[in-house]
Amino acid sequence: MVHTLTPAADIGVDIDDVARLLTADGERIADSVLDPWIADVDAAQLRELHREMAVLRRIDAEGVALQRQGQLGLWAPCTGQEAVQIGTTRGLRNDDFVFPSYREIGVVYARGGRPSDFVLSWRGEAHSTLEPDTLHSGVPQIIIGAQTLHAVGYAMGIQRDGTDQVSATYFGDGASSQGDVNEAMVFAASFGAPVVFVCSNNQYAISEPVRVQAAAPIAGRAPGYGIPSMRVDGNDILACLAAMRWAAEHARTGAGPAFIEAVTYRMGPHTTSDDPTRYRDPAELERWRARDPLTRVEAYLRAQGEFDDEFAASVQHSADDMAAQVRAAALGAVTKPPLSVFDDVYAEPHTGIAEEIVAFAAYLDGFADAEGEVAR
Amino acid sequence: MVHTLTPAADIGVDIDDVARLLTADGERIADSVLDPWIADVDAAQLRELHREMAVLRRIDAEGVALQRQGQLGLWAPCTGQEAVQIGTTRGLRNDDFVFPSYREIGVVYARGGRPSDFVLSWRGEAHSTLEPDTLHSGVPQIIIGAQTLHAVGYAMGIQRDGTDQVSATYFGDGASSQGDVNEAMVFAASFGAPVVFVCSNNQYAISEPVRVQAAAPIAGRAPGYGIPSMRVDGNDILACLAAMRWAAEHARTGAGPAFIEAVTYRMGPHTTSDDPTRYRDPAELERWRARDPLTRVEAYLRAQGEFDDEFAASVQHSADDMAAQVRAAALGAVTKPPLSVFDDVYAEPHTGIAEEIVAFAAYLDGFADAEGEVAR
Amino acid sequence: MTQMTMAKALNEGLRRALADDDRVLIMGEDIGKLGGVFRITDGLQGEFGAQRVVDTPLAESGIVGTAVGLAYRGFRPVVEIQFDGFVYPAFDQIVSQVAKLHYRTGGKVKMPITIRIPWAGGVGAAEHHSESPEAYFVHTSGLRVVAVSNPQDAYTVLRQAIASDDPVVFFEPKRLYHAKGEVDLDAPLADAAPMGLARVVREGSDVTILTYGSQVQTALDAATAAEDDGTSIEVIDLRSISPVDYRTVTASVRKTGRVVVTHEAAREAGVGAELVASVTERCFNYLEAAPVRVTGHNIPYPPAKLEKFHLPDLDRILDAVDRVMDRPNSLTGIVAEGGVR
Amino acid sequence: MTQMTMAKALNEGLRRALADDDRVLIMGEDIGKLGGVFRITDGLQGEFGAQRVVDTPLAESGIVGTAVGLAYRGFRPVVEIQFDGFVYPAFDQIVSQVAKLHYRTGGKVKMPITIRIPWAGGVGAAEHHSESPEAYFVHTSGLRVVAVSNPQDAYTVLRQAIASDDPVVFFEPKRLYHAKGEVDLDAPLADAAPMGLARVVREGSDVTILTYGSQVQTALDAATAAEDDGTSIEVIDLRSISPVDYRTVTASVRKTGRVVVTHEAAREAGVGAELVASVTERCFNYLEAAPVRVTGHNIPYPPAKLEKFHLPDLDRILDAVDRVMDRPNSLTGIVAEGGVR
Ligand SMILES: Cc1ncc(C[n+]2csc(CCOP(=O)(O)OP(=O)(O)O)c2C)c(N)n1
Ligand SMILES: Cc1ncc(C[n+]2csc(CCOP(=O)(O)OP(=O)(O)O)c2C)c(N)n1
Ligand SMILES: [Mg+2]
Ligand SMILES: [Mg+2]
Repeated sequence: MVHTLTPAADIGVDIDDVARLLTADGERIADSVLDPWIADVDAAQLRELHREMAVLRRIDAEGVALQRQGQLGLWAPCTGQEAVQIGTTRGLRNDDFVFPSYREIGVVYARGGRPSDFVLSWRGEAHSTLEPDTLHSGVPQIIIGAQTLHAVGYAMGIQRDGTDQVSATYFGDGASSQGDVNEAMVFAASFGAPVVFVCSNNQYAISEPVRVQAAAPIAGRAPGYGIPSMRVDGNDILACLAAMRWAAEHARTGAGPAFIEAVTYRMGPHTTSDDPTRYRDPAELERWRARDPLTRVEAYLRAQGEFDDEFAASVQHSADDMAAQVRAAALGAVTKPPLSVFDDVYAEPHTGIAEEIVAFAAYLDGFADAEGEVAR
Repeated sequence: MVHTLTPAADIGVDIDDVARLLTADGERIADSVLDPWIADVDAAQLRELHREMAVLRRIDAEGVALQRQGQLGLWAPCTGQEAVQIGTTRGLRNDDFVFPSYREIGVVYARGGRPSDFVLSWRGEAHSTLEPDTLHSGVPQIIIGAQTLHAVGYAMGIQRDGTDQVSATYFGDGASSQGDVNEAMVFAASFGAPVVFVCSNNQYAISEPVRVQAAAPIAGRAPGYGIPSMRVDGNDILACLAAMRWAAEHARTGAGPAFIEAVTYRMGPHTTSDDPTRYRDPAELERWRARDPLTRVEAYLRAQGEFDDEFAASVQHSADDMAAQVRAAALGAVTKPPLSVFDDVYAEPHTGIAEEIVAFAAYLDGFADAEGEVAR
Repeated sequence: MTQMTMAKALNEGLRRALADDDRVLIMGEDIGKLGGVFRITDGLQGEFGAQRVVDTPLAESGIVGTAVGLAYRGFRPVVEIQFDGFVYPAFDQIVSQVAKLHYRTGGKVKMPITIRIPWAGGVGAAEHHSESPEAYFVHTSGLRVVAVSNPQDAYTVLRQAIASDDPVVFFEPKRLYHAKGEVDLDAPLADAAPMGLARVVREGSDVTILTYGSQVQTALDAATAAEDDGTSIEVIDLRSISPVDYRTVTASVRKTGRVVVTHEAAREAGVGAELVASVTERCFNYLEAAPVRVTGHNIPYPPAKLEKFHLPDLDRILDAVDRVMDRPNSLTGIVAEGGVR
Repeated sequence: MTQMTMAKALNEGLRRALADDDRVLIMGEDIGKLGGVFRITDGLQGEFGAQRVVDTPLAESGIVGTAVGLAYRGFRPVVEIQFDGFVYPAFDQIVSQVAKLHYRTGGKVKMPITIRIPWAGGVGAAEHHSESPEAYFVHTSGLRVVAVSNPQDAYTVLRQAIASDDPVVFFEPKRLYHAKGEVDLDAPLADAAPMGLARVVREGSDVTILTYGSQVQTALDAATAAEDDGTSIEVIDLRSISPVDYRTVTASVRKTGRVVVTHEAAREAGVGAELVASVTERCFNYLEAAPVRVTGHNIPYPPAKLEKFHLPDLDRILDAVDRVMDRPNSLTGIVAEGGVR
């Protein structure tokens, strides 16, 4: 080791200093590190990845629309981040376990989430609806960074069970500042846990540009903890898929944790409550629009003669179908009865909750309607 | 930036992969990075540094003795860590502000701490006795890592005041795992705050060897945050002094934070309550005894003809004198009266505390002795 | 006097504090260009610069911990925690450092830090965005804890909190951010009621309701409704929930002999428990009935669509009034049967 | 039955839990080779291996956060927080994750995590080593909170906590680690009193003392001393402080009509506030006097040499007994004068 260590150059807006396989124009370029990991991906597979991204984008649009129409309380758009969400998830096995944040709708979708899983929590019907055991996913996390430790703990469990699964956790550039994320790297490195860290650096934490969080590339932190890392173009689904395959394989084979920084962009507002015009230059948005994760795949496939109108129509159909299901899930939601607020506070009988239920039920009984019917 | 980053080699016990100016045998070796920073240090200065280390070691021995005799509740020995504590503190200006941990007795001493400052808190007379404004020091911190954020905040204050001071914070290898320490690096880098991080890697956090905390050199973390760092022999006072001068100058001139990992060893138990034989190999202790920070300076000075019996006697005298003062401070301590427990809970009048004082005073009055005297 | 929202009053309070004392600075997530997710700091970075209105990295322990360091250096940091549910990562710095450093240093280091927290529910928010964590801070010696219920107090008490040499946790009911009221921006701070004083916001003779924050309005609405039954309710806005102004409280309770306490936070070991215990200790012989608490249930904050079944609303307060008045109420049959409240 | 210290009983409880269920694992700082700073985990790493008795990095949020992940995978982690004052860095993971995940997932993810905390003062320790943070957890819905007072409970309740599918914060009074008592290591867990049940540790007819942890012994000592004055005191060891066994509590209070609550933690919004409020709500018509709290002052824990003036000792409990018995007591003149408790 050289005893004097100096930081890598400031990244600031150096969004091109990344590993990449598909350029913004859809040109397939070589990368000796990444190439081997996607050697098997043929046009058919790439088309399906494109379809998933298109469906995800449509879910996102539908979420925004439903929120605007008052059907959802809030929505955290993921448009622009389809490649990292779909690409990395597809780099995992189904029995690997993911710990996403609120914005990883695409991760939940790619794991098999139901339409209701996308909307019921944002509608305020339930904190979470997804089935962790079926999807092999933790609940999307709102406490910034907290889920990274859960992923490490889960990976420690995998080690103890002796299986060859891995866990993967998703978090943002803003999250990289939280103590929990750094503790997660410490624990992961200390125990050599099979966990993959995926930092979706979408350039913003609400209004704060990434330079408030990081004076050097976020991917550069992991090696300091003993964790190999890669910085990839987060709008390039091939690069994202390859990076996850590399990272998952690293973890799966007992070599310990790995870290991916996916450089991407949040094309929409932070949430539907946010007004990005207060802090973002429209020109920046335009620059990123030119780096769209979907168009570059389409361009590449078209150039290969692998993307025709029939396929486009089929994608359109998938997206429309999903949108209809998402809408139906939102509109068809049935709010739970009042006493359900006491459900699942504890897993075992609890004298305190039992008393509260008795008391609140009696209280609700006082509101019987003309027919003596009581909603509780 | 290379997009695939790999960790530096495992340090494990690689305690020799450090920058060094004085070998364990007292040989002065060259280091092109460090040399310029101590070009002015002549034999006379080095003798004084030796004296301070010797006095510190004596304070430490006295602390242990006083604890054994029941005069102190606890003591956290620093023997073995004299070079990093004295050397780095002497690399600061007096008006720089330090934020030490509980083990940095030498930092408090070198800042001008009074004998009572070393013992009264361990005796349980007060949580802290030192004068932050005079010593330019925060209270020695027991919550692992918390003080690193205070140092960064203080440095942010320096920036706002436009002075050329710096702040410096001390913490251990164990502390490097705490989220706070990592958040401190994030904030420091983000704001370019003039703060120096000093990690005294004494190989243990109580019983846990450093490899539980770190799978790679701790100094290697800082660059990932955009902070330059240096890994030095923490038992070499010249290297420690030089490193701090480098780091402080870096911070002072507006270049932002800097990080020093000082590789050293805790020769004693974690505290007087600890039994290191349960987890430490005696042979390891012996290996480190051969790297003593004092003997190497003495050997070097003797070889130069700059350390004679007269000087040795004078050092002995300084140490004896300090030990006597420390002992006197402990034995002469006067425990505060009962009602003092309410002092300084708030800086301004507080109706709740006022009521409590009335009530507790009345209660204490019930214990009047035969002469009607009441202790409160 | 100007008519303005609580959000605007807070903004004016911060502006004034920044203008009056150059050791005051504001820190938090998104408080600069964006002006905060609730726009409480709107325009302040433009006016006072990025050195005094500081967008911080996304790390609450870091925000509070660096505020401690700034206080060490003589600054008076005002910290914004973006939402109530995000204060927990800073809990260690608040409890072990902010609350204790003045004590630990024998008074040599002051911690004049104000921690602003957009607070509590009723706005249909997502998970972790509707928490009522005030009891944690009330239980923490060394802190002062206040909660505001109207624009004038928002403006004045915020300035008092910032001017205080003690750390103050300052709760802002987000439900009331857009509620308007008269604010006198120019009244001298010295003339204002001290931060620790409670206020009788409605006089009454039968029942005393003790509350704070957004529940003050709910209590007032209940009092108005109860008037129709001929029940006269006194409503006290505690304003300071640590310390509590027991002079005002006990005077009222000795008059009415009946007490209802209401807050959104869970009941168990909440602020209401302290109020009931203290009132009972101080006024036992004046009490005609056991004080009753109307609070959130002892559950994690429920999903938005169900929050109305969690929040102590007007009807639940009236039911509690019936209980302290020994009238038929929802628990009439049940209390007789067994141990249930 | 074997005579052993509480430390040993806890060690045996952990050993038994590890042996009985291979999904149980223990994590914490220095719990492996060292056996913990209090030796509670002594020998366990040697016996069960480093995969099940895990020395973790020095980061409490990390410890609890990884325990959450392990629980996601079906493990039952037992976490050791080295000292009470070091639980705060883990507060967010405890409050927002451990306590809420079962609720947030609609019961799909269980959090059978036991958080062991060496607890409270009286041992002359340094700063931050004598905290009584139990009220924070009692106020947090979704957690269960227990405190043990003797070796047998230490052994049994710890095993019950680990076996519970709910998260349990488990307080161990460090002052009693070396106190000995009889422990039946072989009694079937199924036969033991449920974890939530309180125990009447001494019967009496004049005053009920409600307490838990190390204060149980202090209360018993006070009861013995009071006997000399002819005062008969019933002492209840709550064992579970959330939920509280109000059946046992109210039965006693209805008998005695007078209540003293004692704990080491600060009074304001402490567990005692909840107990006084609940007892008043449930037993108002049986109360002869206002319940009295005997607690630590509302101050940060003082320096070791002064802790005896902070801790609620036998004399302070007896003074409180005098208060609830309406006998002359330390506040006699003062209460009359003004609002002071
Ligand atoms: C502990 C915590 N602090 C603050 C917030 C409020 N908050 C929600 S999202 C967000 C920004 C997150 O940025 P980033 O990690 O980059 O993820 P992104 O939203 O860009 O996907 C903030 C500050 C929170 N949810 N949790
Ligand atoms: C937040 C917190 N957790 C745990 C402890 C208990 N503790 C005191 S010292 C220590 C080890 C510290 O190791 P290190 O940082 O290497 O410093 P050293 O003692 O070696 O100087 C631990 C775990 C603490 N004081 N604070
Ligand atoms: Mg982001
Ligand atoms: Mg160490």
